[in-house]
Amino acid sequence: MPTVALGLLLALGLQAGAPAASEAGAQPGSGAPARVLAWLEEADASLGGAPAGDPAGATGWIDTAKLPTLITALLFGLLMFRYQRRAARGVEIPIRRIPGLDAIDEAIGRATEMGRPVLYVPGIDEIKEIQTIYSMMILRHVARKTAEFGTTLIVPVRDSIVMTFAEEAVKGGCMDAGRPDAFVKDNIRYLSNEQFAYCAGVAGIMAREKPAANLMLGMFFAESLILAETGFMSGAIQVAGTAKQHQLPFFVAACDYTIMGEEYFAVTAYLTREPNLLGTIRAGDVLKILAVALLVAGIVLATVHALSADPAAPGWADVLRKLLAAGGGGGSA
Amino acid sequence: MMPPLLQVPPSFFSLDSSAPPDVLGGWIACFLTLAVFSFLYRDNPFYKLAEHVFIGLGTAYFALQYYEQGVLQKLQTHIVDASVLETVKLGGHEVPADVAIGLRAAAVVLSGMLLLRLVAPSSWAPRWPLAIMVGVYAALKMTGETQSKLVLLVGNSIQPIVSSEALPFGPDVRIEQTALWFTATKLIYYIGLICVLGHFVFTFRRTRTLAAVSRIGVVTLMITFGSMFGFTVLGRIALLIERVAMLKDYTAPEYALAGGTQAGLLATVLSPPVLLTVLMVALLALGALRRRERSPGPA
Amino acid sequence: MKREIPILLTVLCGLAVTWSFFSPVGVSSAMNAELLDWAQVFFSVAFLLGIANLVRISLKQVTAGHADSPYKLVMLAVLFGYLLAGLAEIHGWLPAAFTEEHGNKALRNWGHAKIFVPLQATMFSLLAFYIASAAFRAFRARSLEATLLLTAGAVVMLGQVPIGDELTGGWASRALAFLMVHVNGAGQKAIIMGATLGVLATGLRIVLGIERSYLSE
Amino acid sequence: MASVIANFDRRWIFLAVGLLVVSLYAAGISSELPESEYVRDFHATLEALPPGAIVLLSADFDPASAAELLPMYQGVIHHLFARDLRIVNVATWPAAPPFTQKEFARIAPLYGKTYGVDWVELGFLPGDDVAMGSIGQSLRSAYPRDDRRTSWADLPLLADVGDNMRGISLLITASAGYPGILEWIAQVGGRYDVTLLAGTTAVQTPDLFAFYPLQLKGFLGAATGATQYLQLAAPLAARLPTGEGALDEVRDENQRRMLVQSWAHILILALIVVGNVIYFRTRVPTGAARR
Repeated sequence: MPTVALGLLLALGLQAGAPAASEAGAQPGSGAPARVLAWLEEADASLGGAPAGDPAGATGWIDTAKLPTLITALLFGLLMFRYQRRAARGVEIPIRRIPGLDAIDEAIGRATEMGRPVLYVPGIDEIKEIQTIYSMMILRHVARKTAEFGTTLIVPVRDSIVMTFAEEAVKGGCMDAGRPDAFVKDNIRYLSNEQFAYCAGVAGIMAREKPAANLMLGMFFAESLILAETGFMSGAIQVAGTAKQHQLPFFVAACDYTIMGEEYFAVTAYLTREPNLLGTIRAGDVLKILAVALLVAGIVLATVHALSADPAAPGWADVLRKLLAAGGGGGSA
Repeated sequence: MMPPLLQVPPSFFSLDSSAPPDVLGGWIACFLTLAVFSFLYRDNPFYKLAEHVFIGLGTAYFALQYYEQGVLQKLQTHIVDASVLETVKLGGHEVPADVAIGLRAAAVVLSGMLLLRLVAPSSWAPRWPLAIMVGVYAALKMTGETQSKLVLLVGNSIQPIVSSEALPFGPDVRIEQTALWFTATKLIYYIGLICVLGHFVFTFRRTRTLAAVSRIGVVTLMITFGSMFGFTVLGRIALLIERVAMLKDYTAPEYALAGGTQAGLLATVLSPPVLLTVLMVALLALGALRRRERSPGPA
Repeated sequence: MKREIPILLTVLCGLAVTWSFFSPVGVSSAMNAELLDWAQVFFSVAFLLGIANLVRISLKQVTAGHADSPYKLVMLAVLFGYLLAGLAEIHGWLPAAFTEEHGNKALRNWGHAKIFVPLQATMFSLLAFYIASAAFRAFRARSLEATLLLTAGAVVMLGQVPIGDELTGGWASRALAFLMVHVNGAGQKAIIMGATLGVLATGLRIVLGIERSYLSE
Repeated sequence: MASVIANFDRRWIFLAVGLLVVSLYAAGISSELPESEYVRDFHATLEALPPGAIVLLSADFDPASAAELLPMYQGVIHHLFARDLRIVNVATWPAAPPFTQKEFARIAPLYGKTYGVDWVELGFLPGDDVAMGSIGQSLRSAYPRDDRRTSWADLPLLADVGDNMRGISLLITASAGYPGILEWIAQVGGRYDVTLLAGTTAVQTPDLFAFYPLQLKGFLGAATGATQYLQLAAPLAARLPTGEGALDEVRDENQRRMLVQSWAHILILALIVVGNVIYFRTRVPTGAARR
């Protein structure tokens, strides 16, 4: 965990300007935190940092209020590229198996038992949306499974470019399963470009071909509700997944299993072992733990200080807040 | 929304947006609204017509806005304005006018390269402007969001979990104002925040603590999604109520087929929403009957 | 040549905008303003290209005798009619007396108010019906998670409207206030921080020229 | 699957929702709402501004969200003009300008406000986040001309607006989604010295609690937030020639809708409960039910 210690040191060691010095800490008290705060503010002024209350007033070559953002970006970049290189060299980055993946395999298994098709909806956004690209990777995994079990796989799409990517993914999946003949081109169907007409098309497939498993993975908008409801009514086992939180409530309420938020990226990383993605997720985890460490330290310091004899004087929590360029001291979190 | 008082009777057709909505526009708006609602019964010609008018007009409207404000304003207006000046202030920095014009002329050339995609889809030229756009977007989002939606969020969350202003328990003190409530809710807040962050950690071995953290994180997430679910229901209902309010506005006698100003049953029946609903229901019922004759299965 | 120059352009422009964020003085702010303007122009032109694509597909469908051809013709007629009216207003092809009396936005605003507003507003209001039918047919308290979700949803639905307090003696809105600030607030903050790490990762890979997927369109 | 639910035609539910909304709306009973803390903060922030201060009002919505956001937008214009504040009006959603032009044309004369001095309409700016970054860094380069193609020289109000949001003390956005308040917080909130307020649709309201109150001073959440704010703002609005307050009609209309909102929520809750009761009572008892 040397990187975490390094990160902590970096964030605490380097000084940073603050757009608005916390009112509580303004007057120089006697304690050590007050001296540190005074030294930080004086260093700010010498570097031409933005004076308090005027975030856009920086005159120096670097806007000191933005140093924490620079440190965070550099730290994250270093970690990401380091882990990407290690992953590319084959060093095992342990990524926990998301239960959602088991739900997908279970759904495909049930569909095979009942001899009915699997329906895969890759979201309704274009290919430039990152979730649609990752949905293609998950589709390849699903296509491999359905090819192995000899189950029909239907992929309705809303965008002609996504259709070509979906065909590639399913063809690749069939190849992975060693059954190139399992690929059926007209099971990848372009229904309509209009949101609700697309849902009507998917509902038609559910009614006519009665898929036993509905997999809905990708970027969804207001129509997620209609797809989840129609799928539930057709009696299919449903697994949904999207990174955008606004559609998750409806998927959780109407589907058997939901892959939520960042789990969506973890599922893709688990399936594809793609170094870039593994490196990003690992670096993200480290930064989250660093953020939690900073939070806990700050809260403990702030609480101890608030209970101390002289809560008005600046405490170490105010130093930490200044280092993170946070706003005024008052107000709830 | 109908202006509060219909002092001036609505004219048959008027382009003045501050005048009361015109009669022709009223009939069109009511027909299109009811045509979209007819999709609830089943996909039918009225909905198909409304859908295609929507795609056609919406596409044209957006194209005009992006053309006028994104292309004309940014290229022609900028260059014409700069040509009469000595220096131009670019982002608060004085730049000689001809440099500004030269830079923007480069943007005109790059836009031309982007337009090449229409005639030669696989040519390399459109990639240059797209590459610039992607670079600017990625950098702007990365910097702004890292500061305001990561660093500042952590910084602003560093607060004490005890409050000096909170009141001790008392007869007329609401529970929300007591010190115990302040500390309890802050603990719930920070534990929830840390546990959801912990739930989304994937590359560390799954110890018992991480599993417990994840469990609390999921509970917090479910209540968060529940509140989003409740608010989404609230929002969708509000949209529907506004549509009903709009249709009710057009039941005013001035919009009835027979015109005139005296209210009454005849005026309401001949008003756009009622009359159009009756006509559409009749036509759709006719369609259903004809379908039943052709194929006696369910409608 | 086909790939190296675009990536170089992405890196240069990305670093210029990043540099002006951290050091917003002097020439960096002018460069940033110019690049933001360029991005707005290319964003608009790319949007117009998307529309040309739609028109091409629709024309192909009409000529191929697609089932919905009459509707596609209506769409194209409305599209080109409105486009023509708008261009006439923008470039002043209309008689001076007309523009004098109505200004140069009257035709577009009429189409917006009488056709676009009712269509888009009603299209989205359909969701109120779908939520009601999904509520009855699909929203099941099948697990602890789904039960928690539906309960919190019920608290919000009751707490936001006057009848909630009447039914629960004022507890609904107090429970709502607690849920929104102390549980939802924490959940949203964590979700947003996680999502921002994703934006930072993608941004770094694009600005440092490692991400190539957007070039393969 | 429960046979009761399987062959139950959902169009009966559609009919129930439609009838409930139409009949209750026709009844026209209105109900008052208690003001939430974040609505009072929104109102107080506006009240605290000195007369003559400049407010950047951004319309980031479209017809689909106008039902919730237009009443707020009207209330804010009345409130700003009533307190003699000056407004710079922009939009990052293309479908917003026709709404804003109409509201300003209707409301400004009530307060005797003149275009170019008391308010300026700069219109739609494409580019989503980039548009907001451009407005934040320099309104002058973002908008060479206003929406009526007059140049800056003929707009006295804009003489007091510099770069980096100088001269602008408050930014209010009527935000329907992306781009909206979250992008204003990222592109302007953290970089410049300006207070942020927002009116949002119901779908986006829960997100704001992550930023309230430090990065977002106050907000109006959903149609209910709009109603609460209109209750606070209506008394301040100008009097119409008929003696009635200019905002009273909009406030009464929103209050009339609260009753319909209430009973629609009760209907949906009932549907969830009944649906679950039927589901659990008729589920196949052999434990074959899915997880």
